[in-house]
Amino acid sequence: MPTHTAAVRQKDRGRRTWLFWVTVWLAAGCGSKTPPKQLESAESWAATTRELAIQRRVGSVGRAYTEDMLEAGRRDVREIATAIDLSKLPPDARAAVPLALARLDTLMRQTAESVRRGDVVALGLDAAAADALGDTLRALRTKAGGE
Amino acid sequence: MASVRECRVELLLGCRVVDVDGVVVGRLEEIVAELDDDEYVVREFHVGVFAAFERLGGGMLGRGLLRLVGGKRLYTGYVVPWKVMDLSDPERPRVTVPKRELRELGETQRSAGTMPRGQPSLRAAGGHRQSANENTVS
Amino acid sequence: MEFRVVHDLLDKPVLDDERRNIGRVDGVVLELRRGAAPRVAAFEIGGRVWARRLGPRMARWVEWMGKRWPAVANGVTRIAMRDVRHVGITVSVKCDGRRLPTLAWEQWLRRRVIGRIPGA
Amino acid sequence: MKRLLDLTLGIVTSIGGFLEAGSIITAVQGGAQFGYQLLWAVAVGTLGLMLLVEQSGRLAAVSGRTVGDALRERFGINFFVIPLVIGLLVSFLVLASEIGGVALALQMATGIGFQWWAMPVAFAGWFLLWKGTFGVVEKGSSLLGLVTIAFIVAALKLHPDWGRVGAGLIPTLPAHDGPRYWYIAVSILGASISPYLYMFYSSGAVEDGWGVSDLPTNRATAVLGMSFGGVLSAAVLIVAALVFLPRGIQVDRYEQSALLLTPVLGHPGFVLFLASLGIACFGATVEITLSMAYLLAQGLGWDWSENAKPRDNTRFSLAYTVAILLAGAVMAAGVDPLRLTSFSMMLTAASLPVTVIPMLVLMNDEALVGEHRNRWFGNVALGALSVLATAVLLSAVPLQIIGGG
Repeated sequence: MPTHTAAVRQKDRGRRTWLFWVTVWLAAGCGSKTPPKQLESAESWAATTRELAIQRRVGSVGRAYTEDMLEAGRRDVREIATAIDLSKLPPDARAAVPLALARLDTLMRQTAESVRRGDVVALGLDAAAADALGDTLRALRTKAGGE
Repeated sequence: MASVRECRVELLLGCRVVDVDGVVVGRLEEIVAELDDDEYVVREFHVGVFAAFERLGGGMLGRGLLRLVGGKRLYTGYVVPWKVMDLSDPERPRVTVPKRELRELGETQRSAGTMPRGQPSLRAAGGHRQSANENTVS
Repeated sequence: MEFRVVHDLLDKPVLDDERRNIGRVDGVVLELRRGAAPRVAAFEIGGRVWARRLGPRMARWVEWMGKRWPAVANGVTRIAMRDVRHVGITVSVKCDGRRLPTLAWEQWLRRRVIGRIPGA
Repeated sequence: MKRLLDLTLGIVTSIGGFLEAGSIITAVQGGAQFGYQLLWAVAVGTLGLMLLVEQSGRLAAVSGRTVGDALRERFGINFFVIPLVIGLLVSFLVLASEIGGVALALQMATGIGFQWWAMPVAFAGWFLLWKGTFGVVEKGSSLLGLVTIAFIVAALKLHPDWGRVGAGLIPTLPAHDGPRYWYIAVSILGASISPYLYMFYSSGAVEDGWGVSDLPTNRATAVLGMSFGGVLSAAVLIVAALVFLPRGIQVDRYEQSALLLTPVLGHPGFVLFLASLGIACFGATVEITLSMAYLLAQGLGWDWSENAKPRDNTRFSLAYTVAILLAGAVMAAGVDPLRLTSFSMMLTAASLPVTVIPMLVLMNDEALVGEHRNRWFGNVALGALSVLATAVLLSAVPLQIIGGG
């Protein structure tokens, strides 16, 4: 290619635009989410907890896996609890949302303990509790404006 | 042969070629040589978008598309005989005659020769493209 | 025989006497002669040659690499057109690739790195 | 007889090689959130891949040139650096996510964190490349990959409503979460049409010394192999639609997907999922690593062959060694595998135009493919794919912003 200065300058500009888009793209990965989305994710964790309890109860999934999964889930739930923007929620859900998230965190810890103890009865109860909590979270999400 | 100077094809490629009046002819895309007495001697230079397409072996489809998209403007290429190509400044190749005196590269000549199509095994044939009848001054 | 420098030569793989891949035609040298048609004199292989095609910045970078690691960023191999045996989908040349600078770093790597890993 | 055996082996290879980290996770996400609605994306991706595999195989069989060779030879290095750099970058990220997939399967099986597995996995892949031949790598990892048929078994056991499955093959607009829908659709396309696959395939055709007489085998492998592969992907999506969607489980963590088969198959389902994930990703790890080394070696004119001893192709061997170990190091640093996988699938989708559009030129070049060049059907299909690829590229950035994460 010819090496005229104009061409080089144009190439430089091209590179800068390109870098800009890559940065935007990378930054987008850490973009913020809306409260209904966050509640949906919490709801999915409640459902996962329920499923893990049921499957662990009959020995379908490994113990280490179940514990790891619950641990990872708790981390996600706590992250949601700190990141959620309460001011974007309707007034009657503002108190209920942090409470439900805290209960989910506790339930997941409890389930992990049941797994560690190998307590089949407790796991059944945990599954039922997770089911109920999932319903609560769904109701809250509807209130917050999710479909 | 008083002086011998070198010029690099890969850097020449894609350079804008102007004619004697400074009118842009196009970008340099291909150099045609001929084996003459054990030496590869340059005969002509092909300039312009069409020449680029020819180099890429664009085929019927490419030629059709090019005509469709760019019309006459894109569908041009010029043959510059070595005698009128001035490469004294390799970054700014110059043609020593006006653009209108250059022969156009294109379909008219293409159809003049019949092209052997589709050799059964190109690998066996050594793969040399048999296109000697395309746009050549022989 | 007609021969199109860009279509038939530039960027084609180069094979030596024993069909060893010795690189690609990274550049072609024309010899301009006063009063006679230019002649395709030789072609060149080497990182420095193709780097120059990608622009001055790339060329400087490869130059710098060459100064730092002479064994890795090798010199330029120039092969005269009279040593070319045949030009087709590949370019075969009359020479022993192992003696060319382009393969120097392949050999350097063999001695210094790859050859030392068990199982090579 | 031998031909029939080769053909069967070729098809089995492509079935086994089809599923990998990206196609599993994107299909699971799609099914979990949108039911059967995204099946069309799997179908389009499979057809696109079939087209590209057939054409790159034909190019290799007729001209003896791989896609990488032809790109450099026809377009020159100034163009070639674009697919080279983009291809290496994208492949590297995909490679890291495949290593992540194997490492996660091992984590779920043992409870030891995936970061600890990344380097051993990379090393195992490297060892296979160092010692093995092309046949071992291709056929070995793919035969084992047949374990992924478990997904088809699970899908059949769930008795899906075939009418609704069929309806999913027709693209429709989503009722909710538009950006997310398109984001997953594009990711599925990226996961199915992986450039590394057809680069690898054409290099394999050259390694095996294919000629014009292998063209029927090539066509059959492309059509049958890729459609079976597509059916596997579709099975994953269907199972996710029947298991995860009604339970309200979304896949925010890679590990959640391991619950996919247990409700249907019980404990064996868990084991089969881990085995499928591990084996499929390991096969992909080895193939991507090779395809990166192939691309580099072909473009710069180094000697390349997986069948030769490493000391005879030192630069080639060095290239794959560096690639796989570096990618292992990325995972060992603890990058989130799900994020990386989604991101690299999106990037793959966005990178499609740089390899798809040039194929239009290559497959019409008489000097390369002679009488075997594309007919109108191949050109129209490839043209449509190029338009689709360009649309995907243009939508990738906005989609990553509003639909990603």
